[in-house]
Amino acid sequence: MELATLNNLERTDKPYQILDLEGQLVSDAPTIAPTQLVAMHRWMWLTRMFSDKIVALQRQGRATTFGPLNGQEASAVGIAAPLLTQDWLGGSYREVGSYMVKGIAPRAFIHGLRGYPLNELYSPEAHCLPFQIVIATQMLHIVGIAMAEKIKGSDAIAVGVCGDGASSEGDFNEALNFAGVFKAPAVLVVVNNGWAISVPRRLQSAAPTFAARGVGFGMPGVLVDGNDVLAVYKTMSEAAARARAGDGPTLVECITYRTGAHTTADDPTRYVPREDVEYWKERDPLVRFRRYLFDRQLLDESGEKEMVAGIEAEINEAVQADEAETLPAADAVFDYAFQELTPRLERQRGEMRREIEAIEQQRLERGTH
Amino acid sequence: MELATLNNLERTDKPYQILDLEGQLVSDAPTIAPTQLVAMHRWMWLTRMFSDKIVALQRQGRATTFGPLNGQEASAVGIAAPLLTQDWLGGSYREVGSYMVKGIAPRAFIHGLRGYPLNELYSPEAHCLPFQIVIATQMLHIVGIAMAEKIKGSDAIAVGVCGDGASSEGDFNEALNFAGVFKAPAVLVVVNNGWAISVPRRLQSAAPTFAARGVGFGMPGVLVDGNDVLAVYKTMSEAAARARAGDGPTLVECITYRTGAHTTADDPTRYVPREDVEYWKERDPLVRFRRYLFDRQLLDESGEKEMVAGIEAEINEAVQADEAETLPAADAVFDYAFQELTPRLERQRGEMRREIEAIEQQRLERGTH
Amino acid sequence: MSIATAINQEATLATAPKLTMIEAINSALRLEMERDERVVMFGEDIGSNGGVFRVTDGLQTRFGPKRVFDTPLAESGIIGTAVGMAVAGLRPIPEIQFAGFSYVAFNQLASQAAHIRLRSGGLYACPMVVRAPYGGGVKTPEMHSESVEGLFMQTPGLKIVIPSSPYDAKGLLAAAVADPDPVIFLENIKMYRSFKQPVPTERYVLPLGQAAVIQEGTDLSVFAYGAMVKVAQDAAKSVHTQTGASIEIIDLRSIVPLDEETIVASVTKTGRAVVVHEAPRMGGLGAELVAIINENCLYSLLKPVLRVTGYDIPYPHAFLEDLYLPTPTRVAQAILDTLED
Amino acid sequence: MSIATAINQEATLATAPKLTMIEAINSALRLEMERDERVVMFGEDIGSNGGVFRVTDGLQTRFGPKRVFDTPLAESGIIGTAVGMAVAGLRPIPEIQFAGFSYVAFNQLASQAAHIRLRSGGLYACPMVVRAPYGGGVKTPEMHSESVEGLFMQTPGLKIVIPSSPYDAKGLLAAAVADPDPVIFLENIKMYRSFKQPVPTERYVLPLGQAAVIQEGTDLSVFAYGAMVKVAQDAAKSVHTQTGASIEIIDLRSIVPLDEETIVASVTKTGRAVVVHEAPRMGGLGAELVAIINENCLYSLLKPVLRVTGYDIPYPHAFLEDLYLPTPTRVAQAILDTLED
Ligand SMILES: Cc1ncc(C[n+]2csc(CCOP(=O)(O)OP(=O)(O)O)c2C)c(N)n1
Ligand SMILES: Cc1ncc(C[n+]2csc(CCOP(=O)(O)OP(=O)(O)O)c2C)c(N)n1
Ligand SMILES: [Mg+2]
Ligand SMILES: [Mg+2]
Repeated sequence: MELATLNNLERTDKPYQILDLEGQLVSDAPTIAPTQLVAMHRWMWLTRMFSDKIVALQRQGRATTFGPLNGQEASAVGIAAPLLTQDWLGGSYREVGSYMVKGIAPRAFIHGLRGYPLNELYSPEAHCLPFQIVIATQMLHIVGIAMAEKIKGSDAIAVGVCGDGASSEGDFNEALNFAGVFKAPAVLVVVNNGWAISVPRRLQSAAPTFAARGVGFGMPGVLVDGNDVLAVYKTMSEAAARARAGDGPTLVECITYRTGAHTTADDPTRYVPREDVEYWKERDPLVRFRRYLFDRQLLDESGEKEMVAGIEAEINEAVQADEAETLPAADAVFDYAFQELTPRLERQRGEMRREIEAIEQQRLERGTH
Repeated sequence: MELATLNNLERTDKPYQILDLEGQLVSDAPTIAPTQLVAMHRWMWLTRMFSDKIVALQRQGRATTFGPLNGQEASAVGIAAPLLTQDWLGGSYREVGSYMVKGIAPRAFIHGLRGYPLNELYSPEAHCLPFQIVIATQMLHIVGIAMAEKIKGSDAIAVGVCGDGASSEGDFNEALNFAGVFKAPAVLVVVNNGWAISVPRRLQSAAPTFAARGVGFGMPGVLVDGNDVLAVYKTMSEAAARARAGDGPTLVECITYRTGAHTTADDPTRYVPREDVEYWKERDPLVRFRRYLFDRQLLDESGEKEMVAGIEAEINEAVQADEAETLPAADAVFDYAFQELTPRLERQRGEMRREIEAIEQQRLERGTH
Repeated sequence: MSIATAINQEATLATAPKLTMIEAINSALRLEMERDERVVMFGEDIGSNGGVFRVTDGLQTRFGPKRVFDTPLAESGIIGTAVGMAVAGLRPIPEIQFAGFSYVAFNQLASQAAHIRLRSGGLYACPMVVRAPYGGGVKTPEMHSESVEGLFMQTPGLKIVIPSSPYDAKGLLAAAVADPDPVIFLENIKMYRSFKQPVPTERYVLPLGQAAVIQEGTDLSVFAYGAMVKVAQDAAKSVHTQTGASIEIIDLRSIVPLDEETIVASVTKTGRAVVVHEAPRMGGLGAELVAIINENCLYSLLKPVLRVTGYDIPYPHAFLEDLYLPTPTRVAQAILDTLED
Repeated sequence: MSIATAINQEATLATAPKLTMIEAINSALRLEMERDERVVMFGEDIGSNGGVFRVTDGLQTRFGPKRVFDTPLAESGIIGTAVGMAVAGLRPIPEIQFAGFSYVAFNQLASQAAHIRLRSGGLYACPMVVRAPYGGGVKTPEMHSESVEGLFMQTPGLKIVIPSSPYDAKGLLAAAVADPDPVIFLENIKMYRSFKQPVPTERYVLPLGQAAVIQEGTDLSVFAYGAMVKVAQDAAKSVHTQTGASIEIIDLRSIVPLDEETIVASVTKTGRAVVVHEAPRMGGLGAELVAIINENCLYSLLKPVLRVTGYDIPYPHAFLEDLYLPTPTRVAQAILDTLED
C-alpha cells in the first residue's frame, strides 16, 4: 500500500497508475464496493452521453456554447467519487461530470446550458460552486471555503478543479499559496487535458509537470494518470483524508486528454495533430475500466447496454422536462443584482417592463401571434 | 569552481556563501579586480548613508515616505554590480542601492523622494525601470523587456528584483511562468528580508525557500546568503551569463534582513522580536566585507574613513543642488498623461491655471508674501 | 447623520466619548465581531501591527488569530478567499491596504464578489465588507491616493459606502456588515485622524442609501462625500460670507445605492448645483449626478451644474497633488460661477 | 468616416474589396507589421488558431512565431510583459480574448501601462494597442459580453477607441498603433461579421478623437458607438417614418479622447439628445455626455437628455440579454419622449 504514505503524494515524475491500458492492475486497487465500481462506470457513461446530448442540442439552437467532456470521464468521476456530501467542489465548465457525481442533477445543467439562471434544481446540498468562466478564479474561492470550514471547526474539505491553462493565472498560484500558508483542508486539482483551447500544454509551463508546482508552495504534488479512474479515485481519497486530518493541502495533476473540441464554437482541426487523436483513442477511460469490470464479472455487455439505455432515457426526460418549463420573464434579470432591489433598480425594472409592454403592443398591432 | 555549474544554480537547501561571518573565504572567491572590490564596498556605504540621509530629511519634512535600505546593502550591490550597461534592472522602492550601482545618480532619487516627477538626471542609459510601488508588477515588465531584447536579437538581459512579500502576488508567479515558457534572458531575484511590513516571511509561503518556486516554473532556483556581497555577486554573474547565453531564466533568493523600519511611517517595535535584531547585527554585510578587504590590505581604517567622508560630501551636495533647483509649476501634472494634451486636458489645464491665478490674487490681496 | 437619527441619538451623544474616525471604525469592528461569530477579518498587516493606520488595533489580541489574521501579500487572494468564506457562511471583512491596490483584486471584486448571486441564480450570496483607505492630500507614493468609487459603480453587484465623519463611519459600517451583499467601504485617509466627534459606545446602524443634509440652504446645492464634505463646507462658508448666499450641502454617504430622492429634491428647490469629488471627472460620480439632475429637474435648473473634481490625468506626484484635488478656493469659485445670473 | 475623408477616399472605395470588420482588422494588423518591424502580437490562441474569431488568421504564418505568438493563459502576464516590451522599444499589440477578462489585467492596464509616462517623468512611454472583443447580443457565457470603456475612462492615461464599421476599424487601428500612448481598442463581437463594406487595400489613418456624423439632422441628436450605431440608425429611421423628425446620428468612435466639439455643436443645433450604449448606466459614457451637454449647451437644451443603456445590474444570462441591451424599440421610445414638447 505504497500510495497510502505521504511519499506517494510527492510523485512528480511518472503518473501514478492502477490500471494499465488493458485494464490490468499494475498497483493495488483501492477498496471500493462492487456496486460503487459499477456506479463509477455509469457516471463515466453519463458524463459522456450528457456531453454528446448538449452538443446535439447546441447544434439545434437549443443550448448555448458548450465545452464537451469527452476523454476526461475518468478524471471527472475519480475526482468527485471519494468526496463526502459536506465537502465542497468548485470547478470550471469542464467539470460537469464531477458535479453530477457530487449530486447536481443533469437537468440543473441543462437549464443553465439553455442560457437561463440556475434554479432550485441546482441543489445547494451538493456543495458545488456554480461554474466559473473566468479561468482559475474558483481556486481561490475553494481555498477560502476550506479556510472557512477550518475556522468553523467542521470536518468538511474543499476541492478545487481547473485546467492546465488555468495553472498560468495568478489566481491559481495565489490559491496554492494561501492553501499552503493557512494549511487549508483543500485538494487542488489540475486536469491537464493537453490544451487550453488551441494552446498546447507546453506553452503553459516550462516545468515537466504541473504537480511540480506544489513544492514551491510547501505542499505535496502528485501526478496521476487521469484516464485511470481507480488511480484518480485513490489519489483523491488520500489527498482528501490528508486534508480532513488537518495535514494540509495537496496538489494533484491528472493527465488526460480533451478528445473533442474546446467548445461547440471551436474547430480543433486547425491545431490538433492527428497522432494525438490516435494515441489517446487507445487510452479511452471507459474502455479501460469496462475491461476491468468485465474481467471481474461486475458487469457484462448486456448489463452495460441496459445502463446506457437507462442513461439515455434519463437525459432525454431531463431535457423534455426542462424545455416544458415556463421560462423566467425578461425582467427576472433584476433579481440577481442584490437581495433587495434599490430604488434605482426598481425604476429601471419599470423601464424594462415598459419596453416589454411596447413590444407586446407592437405584436398585437401587427396582428402576429 | 563548483558554482560555475548549473547544479549550483539549483541549490535550494542551504544559502550559498563565499564569506563567513568573520569575512573568511568558505568557497572560491569570484575574480573581481581590487578596485572593483573597493568600489563595491563604497557602494554599500553609499547605500547605507543615502538611506540614513533621506530618513533624516523625511523627519524634517524635506522628503516623502521612504523605505530604509539598511541591512540589505550586500544584496543591493551584489545584484547590480555584475550587470552590463545595456542590461535592464527593475526593482521596488527598496532597490535604490542597486540602481545607484547601475548608474542612477543619488540626486535623481533625491528629486523623486522629495515628491517630484523624475527628471533627466534619471539617466535612461542606466536602463533602470522607475521604481514600482504596486508590489511585484515590475517582475512582469522585466520579463517583457527580456522577451523584447530576445526578439530584437540584442545581447542585453533583464533583471527583476522584488521582496519576499512580492512573491505572493499573482504577477510574481506569472512573471516566472512567462520567463520559463519564453526562455527569456532574465534573472528574477527575491530579496528575502524577513518582512513585508509587519508580516513575517513564514506567512508568505509554506515552502522552506522561495528559491524552491523555480522548479515548478521550469527554471533553476538558487538560495544565496544575501549579506555576503561576493556570494550574491557570483550567483548573479552566473545567472546573468546563463541568460545571456540563451539558456533561460534563473530564480535567485537572497536571504537578508531589513534592520530598519519598513518605511519612515512604520513602527517595527510593534512586531519585530528582539532576538532578530541581535542575530542580524552579527551579520552586518558591511562588517563582513570590511574584514575581507582589510585582511587583504585592499582598504584600511583611514581609507574607509576617507571613503565615508567622500560619500557624505557627495550626498550633501546632491541634496543642496536639488533643493536649489526651480521646482515644476503646479500644472506640470498635465505633462504626464499623454504625449500630447487632448483638447479636454487643455481645458482642464486652463482650469487649474485659473485657480493658480486666483490663489496668487488672494495672496496679493492679503498682502502676504 | 440624518435629522431623525440626530434626535434619537441626542441624549446618547451628550455623554459619548469623542473618537477619531479610526477609533470609531475600530469600535464598530469590535462590536460586529462580538455580536456575530461569523465575522472574520484579514488582510496585510492587520494583525499584530493593527493595520498600517491602526484601524484594527487590538482586535487580534481580543478575538484571536483565528478570526483576525494577516495574509500573504496578494490582494486577489485576499478577496478571492473572502468570496469563498462568504459563500461558506462566514461574514468576512477583508482589508485592502490602500484602495488603489484593489486594481490587483479587480476581477475578484467585479466579476466574482459582484456575480455570486447572479451566477448561482440566487442560491448563494456574497455578504462581505471590503474595507479600504482611499483619498489624497497626505503626500503618499503612487497608487496610495486613488478614489475608486467611479470604477465600482460601473460594475454592478457591489455597494459602495464612503463615510465623512467618525459617527457616520461607525453606523454605516454596522449596516455594511449586516448587508446581504458585498459592500466596498472606503475610508478617507486624510480624515482618519483629522477630527474627533462624540460617538456612542454601543452599536447603532445608519442605513445605506441615505444621504445626509449637512446644512440646509435655498440658493444652491453642493454634493460631496468623504473628505470633500469639509472642503464643500469651507467653500460654502466663504461664499456665504462674501455674498450671503444660502447654500445647501449634501453628504451622499453611499454611492451605491445612491439617494437620488434627496438629490433631486434639493436641486428642485435650489435650481443650482455643484458636485465635488477627488476622483477623475470623466465618468465619475459627478457625471452621474449631473445626469440624474438633468433627467429629473432640468426645468428647475437655472445654471449648468459644475463639477469640481480631480482632473483626467493620473494621480500626480506627492508635491504636486495640492491643486489636483478640489480646494475650497476652487469649489468656492464654482459656487460663485453657478450663483451668477 | 468623416466627410473630408470620405471625399478623399471616394475613388479608392469604388474599387475596394468588401470586407467584414474581422477582415478589415486583419488587414490593418498585417500592414502595420509589414511597415514596422517593432510591431509584435501575442495573446491566447492568436497563433495557429488565428484567434477565436480569426482576426489574426494567417499572421503567424506570414510573420513567424517570433512576432506573432501564443502566450500562457494569464491576462496580467500578457499586459505586464507588453508594458515591458513597449518600454524596451517594441510596439506590442497584445490581445485580451474577451474584454471582460481585462478585469484580470486591470492593474497592469490602469496602474502600469497608464502610468509609465507619469512614473518616469516622461523618460519612458508605453505605446501599445490592447485589442479586445467586447459587447453583447450573441448569447455568450458570463463575462464575455462586458463593455469596459466606462471603467478605463475613470483611469486616466489610456486612450479608448471603438469602431463601428470595417472601414473605421482599419483606419482607427492604424492610428492606434502609431499613437505614442497606450490605446484600448475594443472590437464589437456582434459586428465582427455582421456586414461588409468597401475597405481600401492600402494603409490609411483615421485620427483618434474625431467623431463621425453618420446622418445629419436638426431635431434631435443621437450619440452612439460600436454596435449601438446601427441600433440608433434603426430607431431613427422608424421615428422618422412615424413623425418625419430629422435626426442627427453621431458615432463617437473614440471615447478617450472624446470629440466634445462635435457633441456640443450638434446639441446646440438640435436642442435634444439621446445617448445609447451597452455598458451599465451609472457612471457610463452616457453620464459623461449629459454632463458635457449640461456644461456647454444647457441653454439650448429643450428636454432632458435620455440615456438608453445597459441596466445597472450584472450582465444577464444568455437568454435574458435581449432586453438588457438597448433595442431599436427602446431607443425609438426615448427619441419620441425627447421629441415631445
Ligand atoms: C480569464 C480568462 N481568460 C480567457 C478565457 C477564455 N478561455 C475560455 S476556456 C480557455 C482555455 C482554458 O484552458 P484550460 O484551463 O486548460 O481548461 P480546458 O478548457 O482545457 O478544460 C480560455 C482561454 C477565460 N474564460 N477566462
Ligand atoms: C499591491 C500592493 N499591495 C500592498 C502594498 C503596500 N505595501 C507596500 S510595501 C509592502 C510590503 C512589501 O514587502 P516585500 O515585498 O517583502 O518588500 P520589502 O518592503 O520587504 O522590501 C506592502 C504590503 C503595495 N505597495 N502594493
Ligand atoms: Mg486544458
Ligand atoms: Mg520583505
